[in-house]
Amino acid sequence: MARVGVFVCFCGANIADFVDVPAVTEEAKKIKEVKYAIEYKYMCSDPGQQMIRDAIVQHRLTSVVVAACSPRMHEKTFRKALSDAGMNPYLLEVANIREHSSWVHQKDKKAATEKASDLIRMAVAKSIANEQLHEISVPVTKRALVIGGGIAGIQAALDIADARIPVVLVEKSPSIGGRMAQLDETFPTLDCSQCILTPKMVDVASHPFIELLPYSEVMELDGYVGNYKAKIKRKASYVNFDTCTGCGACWQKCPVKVPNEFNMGIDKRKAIYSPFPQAVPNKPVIDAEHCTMLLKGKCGICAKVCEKGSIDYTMQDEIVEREIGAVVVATGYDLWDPSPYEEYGVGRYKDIITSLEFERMVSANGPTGGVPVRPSDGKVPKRVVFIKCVGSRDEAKGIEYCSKICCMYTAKHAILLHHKVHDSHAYIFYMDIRAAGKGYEEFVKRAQVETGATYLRGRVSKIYKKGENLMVRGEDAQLGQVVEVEADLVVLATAIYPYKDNPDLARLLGISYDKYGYLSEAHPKLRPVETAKAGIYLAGCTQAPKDIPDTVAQASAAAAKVCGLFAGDTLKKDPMISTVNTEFCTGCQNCVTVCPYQAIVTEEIPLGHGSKEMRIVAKVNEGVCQGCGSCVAICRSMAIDLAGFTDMQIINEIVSI
Amino acid sequence: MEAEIKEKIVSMEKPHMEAPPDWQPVIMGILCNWCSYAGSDLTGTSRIQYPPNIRIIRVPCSSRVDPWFIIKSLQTIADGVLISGCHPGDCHYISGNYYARRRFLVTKKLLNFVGFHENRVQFSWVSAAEGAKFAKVVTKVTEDIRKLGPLHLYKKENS
Amino acid sequence: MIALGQQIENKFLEAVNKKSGSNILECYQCGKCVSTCPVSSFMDFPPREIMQMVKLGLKEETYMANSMWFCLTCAACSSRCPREIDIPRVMEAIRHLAIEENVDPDNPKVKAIRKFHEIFLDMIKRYGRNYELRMMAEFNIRTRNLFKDMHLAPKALLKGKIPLGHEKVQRAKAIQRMFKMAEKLEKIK
Amino acid sequence: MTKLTYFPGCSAHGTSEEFDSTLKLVMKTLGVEMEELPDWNCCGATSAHVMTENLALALPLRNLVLAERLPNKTMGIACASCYSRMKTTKVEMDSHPELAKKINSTIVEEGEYKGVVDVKSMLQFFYEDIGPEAIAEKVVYPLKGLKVACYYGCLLTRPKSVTQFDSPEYPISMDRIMEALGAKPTAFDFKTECCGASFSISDTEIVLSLSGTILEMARESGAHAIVVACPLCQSNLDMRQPDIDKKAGTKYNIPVLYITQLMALAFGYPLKDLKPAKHIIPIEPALAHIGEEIETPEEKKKPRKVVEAESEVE
Amino acid sequence: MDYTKQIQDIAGRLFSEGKIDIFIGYRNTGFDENQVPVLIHQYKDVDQLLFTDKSVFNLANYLKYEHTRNKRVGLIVKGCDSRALNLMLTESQVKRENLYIIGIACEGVVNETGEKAQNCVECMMPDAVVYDELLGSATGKREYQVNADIRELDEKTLTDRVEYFEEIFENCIRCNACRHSCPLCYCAKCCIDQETATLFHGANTTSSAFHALMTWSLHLAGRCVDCRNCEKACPIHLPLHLLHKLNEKVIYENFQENLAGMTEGDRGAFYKYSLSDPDDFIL
Repeated sequence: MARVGVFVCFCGANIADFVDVPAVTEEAKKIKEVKYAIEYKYMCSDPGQQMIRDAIVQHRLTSVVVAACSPRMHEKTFRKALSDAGMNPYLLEVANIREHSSWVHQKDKKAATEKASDLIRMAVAKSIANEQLHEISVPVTKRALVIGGGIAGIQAALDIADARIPVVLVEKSPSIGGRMAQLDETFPTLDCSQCILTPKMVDVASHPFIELLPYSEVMELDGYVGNYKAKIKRKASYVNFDTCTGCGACWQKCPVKVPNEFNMGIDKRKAIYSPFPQAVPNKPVIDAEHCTMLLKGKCGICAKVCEKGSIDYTMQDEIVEREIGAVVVATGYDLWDPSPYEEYGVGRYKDIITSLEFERMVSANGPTGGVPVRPSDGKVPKRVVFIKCVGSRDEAKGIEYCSKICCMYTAKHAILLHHKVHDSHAYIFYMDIRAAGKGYEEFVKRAQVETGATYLRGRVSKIYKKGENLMVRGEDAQLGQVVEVEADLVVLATAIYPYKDNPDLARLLGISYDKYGYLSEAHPKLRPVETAKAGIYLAGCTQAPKDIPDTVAQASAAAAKVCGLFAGDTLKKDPMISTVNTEFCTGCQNCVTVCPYQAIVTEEIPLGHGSKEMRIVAKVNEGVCQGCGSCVAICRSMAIDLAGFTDMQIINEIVSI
Repeated sequence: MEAEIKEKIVSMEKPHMEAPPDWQPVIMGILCNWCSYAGSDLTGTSRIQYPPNIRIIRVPCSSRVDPWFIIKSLQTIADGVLISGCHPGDCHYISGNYYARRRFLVTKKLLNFVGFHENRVQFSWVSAAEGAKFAKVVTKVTEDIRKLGPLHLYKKENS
Repeated sequence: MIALGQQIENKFLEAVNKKSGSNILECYQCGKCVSTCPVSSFMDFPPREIMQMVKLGLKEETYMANSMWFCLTCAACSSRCPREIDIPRVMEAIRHLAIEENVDPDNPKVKAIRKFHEIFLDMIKRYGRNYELRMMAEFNIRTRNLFKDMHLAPKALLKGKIPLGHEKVQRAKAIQRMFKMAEKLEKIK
Repeated sequence: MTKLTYFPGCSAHGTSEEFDSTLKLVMKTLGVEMEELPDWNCCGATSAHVMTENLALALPLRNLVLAERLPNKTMGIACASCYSRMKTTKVEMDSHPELAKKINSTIVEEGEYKGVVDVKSMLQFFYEDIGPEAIAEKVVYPLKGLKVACYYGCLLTRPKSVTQFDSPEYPISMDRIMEALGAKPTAFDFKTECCGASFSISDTEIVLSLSGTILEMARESGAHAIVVACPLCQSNLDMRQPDIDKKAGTKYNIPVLYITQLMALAFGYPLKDLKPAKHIIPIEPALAHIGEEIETPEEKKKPRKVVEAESEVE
Repeated sequence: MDYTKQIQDIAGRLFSEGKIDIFIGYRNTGFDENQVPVLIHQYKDVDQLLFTDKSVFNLANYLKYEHTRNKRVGLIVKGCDSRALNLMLTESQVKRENLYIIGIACEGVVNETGEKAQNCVECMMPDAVVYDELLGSATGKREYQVNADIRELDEKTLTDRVEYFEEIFENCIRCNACRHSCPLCYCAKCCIDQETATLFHGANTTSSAFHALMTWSLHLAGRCVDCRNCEKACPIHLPLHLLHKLNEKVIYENFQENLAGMTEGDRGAFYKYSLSDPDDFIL
């Protein structure tokens, strides 16, 4: 016979003002199984918990119902009180009479009291069917996978590795470095991007705890927190990295020219190439889409000039498997394609370029040697118009959000333009100047005052060609006049857009993403680096637009999360998971189909007691099951049940009132 | 016009059954833990008021809801059932609410076919942030069911 | 100086929003419409400023502006507006509200434009179709500017640009009934 | 044989008779049978929607209802203004049945609007229903050597939500048709800027300024002539050109031709069928360029920026 | 439609070649025109077999019982029966290699009054979809038809429907013949016999009948093949197909799913989802 104890909380005045707590307690006492019921001012306080502990012992309770605030609030607290009294903590049920009664029915005390009584009745009924459950512990593989080798991935990998945890860093392109490697100088201090980034890149390559897998992609991720198994495709590079010295003879002699992605297509690279001089690893790869040897079997020059014989045209993609415990996703961003801006003549005029193209031009190692030039005729531009919010904050043609970094990098571009071309002038069309950050406003001031950049508040409405130059028309809203600038070059501060393969990656990892393709954090404020899937973390622009300081901060935060996850030898897991009653299981495997975590497998058991014939039944992997109950609801023979939310418990609740 | 509609609604199911004067509908609410239950908690913390007729059961996910919880509720005390889960795409368990959505539609249509007014069983997506929406949904469902009157169909005899 | 703060309820904004089907509160004053608008330099207040005035509820000031009368309905602004506000319809809404409330700003250009439209509609009402020569002549007579564009007339006539006859709709009665009914509908709201 | 309901509009029967007549020639060649909408009325542009809400919809609606009496599925409209009003009305009626009912009540005796007839501008009809390829097939006298600035005006492509046709900023349909005729469309940035036609009588100052810019940019693009598909645009740019010249001290001398005039010419109709006498700016000098070799365009030079993904081998 | 000769030949061949242990077919009742299923264990009994338009029962049902488990079985399936068999294969209830399936391109069977049965008139897939040998010529998939009774009931008012169904649930005697006759009700212990379900109902009451039939029909939603074995088994002739056909209609119209068992590996509508499923009924 069940012996239930009911503990009703006043929650100060929170409950007591709107629910007649003593009446509720009296009502609870009338329930047959309730052997003890009492109210107290603050059940969650130490004396309150002590009351529960004492009553458990004194009245030999078999389950406990606390009628107080939401179980999402204090369930853990009371469970602890139960186990302190030597009782299984899962014999607790919480009746939520605050959020679900006293706070929402403040005008009707009678109804609120009745409802509170009913909620307690339901909790009591449920608790009668509660079973003793025990926390599950799962082993952890202490190795992290970092996807993406930009500054976010580099920082996360270094931080995790510095905690002496092995890291597998997977980068899609031949070299790590990412977008930051493409930048010239960085705001707000104007330190050279290469100077601060390359030492970190070298650290990654030489770190004993980092396994760098360049030119690779994650193909599959199986398992669950602490016990993932990743399949990683190492794309064929056709170059033996072990013997290659990176001397460069091959790419100097290669006859095939391809637009250079690293320089935004401004110049060309060869079909065998290393993306940029400071690349890590500084080994070339052959671009199979363009190499004539691989396409048509003609050429073979690189193999001839390679003294080490490192070129291997027969190399194949290779799948490697790594067991890992946690993942940091840092895939970064793409630039939004501005072609919907037809009124700007994007695509029709060569002298309209994107900010990243400008960045490559003013970069010392860029295709134009650090001097901006007009793509149409190669002349050095004098009057340069920068247009901000191209794509950003534009529901009609682009995206709704603010890309966050354009205000700052456009100010930087104005300064850099002034540095590179002294007799030039920058015109900046802006809507707002968003310079919130340490040293940011000062930096914008520097652009305005030191370089004399002309800031014009208004969106540009039209660009048209007049002779050699482009006429840029917009309103100067401060002046209240339409202005027109004759420009040699127009630079569009195009919006940041998530890396295009993010949705595919998200599906592969089993995490969610928003309508643009940014990967979703578990909570926008309190869990900004976690995803909803345990053991998978986010860093950098894969989650939202960010500048370098924010990206690095988030990467370090993700690393700290990984280190925290790996702090113990095992992971503790809620025991509220599915279990199979093999007696009833028909082996139809519908549960296997619907399980979102592939937590259900099949096994063969004897057909009957001592029988030699076998039959198939379902089996739940304890470590993988997250306890959603999808399998329970679809199981027609009711062979699967969910601990903590069993059919019996829920039916008891339904029929108790 | 409105009175006409109201009359029509009330005259459905069992027109000869009248509600006792002090009758209050009972609504069984089954909420998923991660979105709707959290949302209903937020309704509380925001002190948004709604009718006290709902009795809430917590389940981990809307996909945990077996259609016969609905049938069982309607056969016992409940005059109506509200089931609420995460918005499509927001399911804490990735896809649970999509499976649930299919079952709900079929269950609703089947119940309606055998004689339950379609407002007896309602579903909603309420996120953890939609405290106000939860109150609105509960108010709507309560009012709908109040209009329909007490449920007399296939009730458990010994209740 | 314009004193603000009296209007907690911005009825004017509501009216314009309702009539235009756009939400003017979405305007974030980027000014793209102003530099797009071919006639913004002829307006007292370019579209962006009109938006702000409606937002502030400055009804009288808005009615006194000539902007909505100058709007060509060319829809260039709305096709570029990043917030997808249908600016020509906003202008139309303000114009109709001004007509409904019998506001007649003392602005010769606006008066001329209004006169033109009135003559035009009058002509359709009578004949069902329009006829440029009569239109031009009537406009000049009614605005007491008899010789405006007269230099064009002989040339145009000579070139056969403007025919001399005026076509009419056969069931002119239907058109007149339509005018009467439409006027009635206008009053019903 | 394709059949088409034809809505000429007041202008086609007035100032732009040459549009009307060449349109008929072109349609004959293309094998399209045009049936003029019986007893059509003025669509109300540009005054009705300025002054009233309901009339602005009622006037076009009568035409739409009348068009539904004919068996043809499409109504082609010559004038851009008329097209805009009719299409706007159609879109409004189709998306707001309540409103449709209300407006319909003003013309009950004409019948009930069902929304079965599609409304297209003549340009749209040429581009979508006939197609540049089919037009090119009919060309017997290619307009090689003629450089034209294609001017669409505001209302043929805008607002996009109403027209659902081509780009509101840089449309290409007319350019494609010109190419099909053998002419060379120039890179003309003011394709869709407004010419100010609705103020052609009430505020000429605005018209002179707006049309002046368009002429300037057309000349800048190197065009011999401007091509239009709207009578109001044509009359503004052509008839007002001497005034513009006088005011700004320029001498543009750019003839403004209808798309149908050039089509008729290319289809082999004699010059007199184009009614050249109706033009204030003579068209003959521009047409004299036909047959000239066009100098190698500058675009052929290798661009610095490589956009094509193709690789090249040294 | 008479394949008696062919079936006797095939069954005889299978037995003589030692390919099967049991053959499931039809034979005459012996006392009237009707037929009953028969399980044949040896060659000499094959001349009992026959197949005509009175061969109404779904023989796949006999694969769920102990005496055919892990035996090599030959059986006859019509279009609907084959779809049930397909589902049993998908749900791992039978092994394909143990079966020799004689598929029929069915022309429809008759009801008690000798007319073509309703489910055959409305049948969407008369040809067997899984077979080793097909008798008759396949006519292919047909248009989906909403069940005539459903259409009729849909037009009734709610009050009328309540009355109609109350009678049905009242008359049900909870004999469970429907369940036993259904090839897809193969659970070792049916959920409605389990403690959680039986706890609160009497054994034979309207409410328990309601609960049992509703649960049953929902467990068959997206799986029922409309063979109407249940209806033929029902001692009081309840129109049980109504519940199943309603579910089928809702699923077909809202989820654009194939009918149950049409394709191998398709588990039915409840075991998958689409992002574009109807969402407008949800607040």
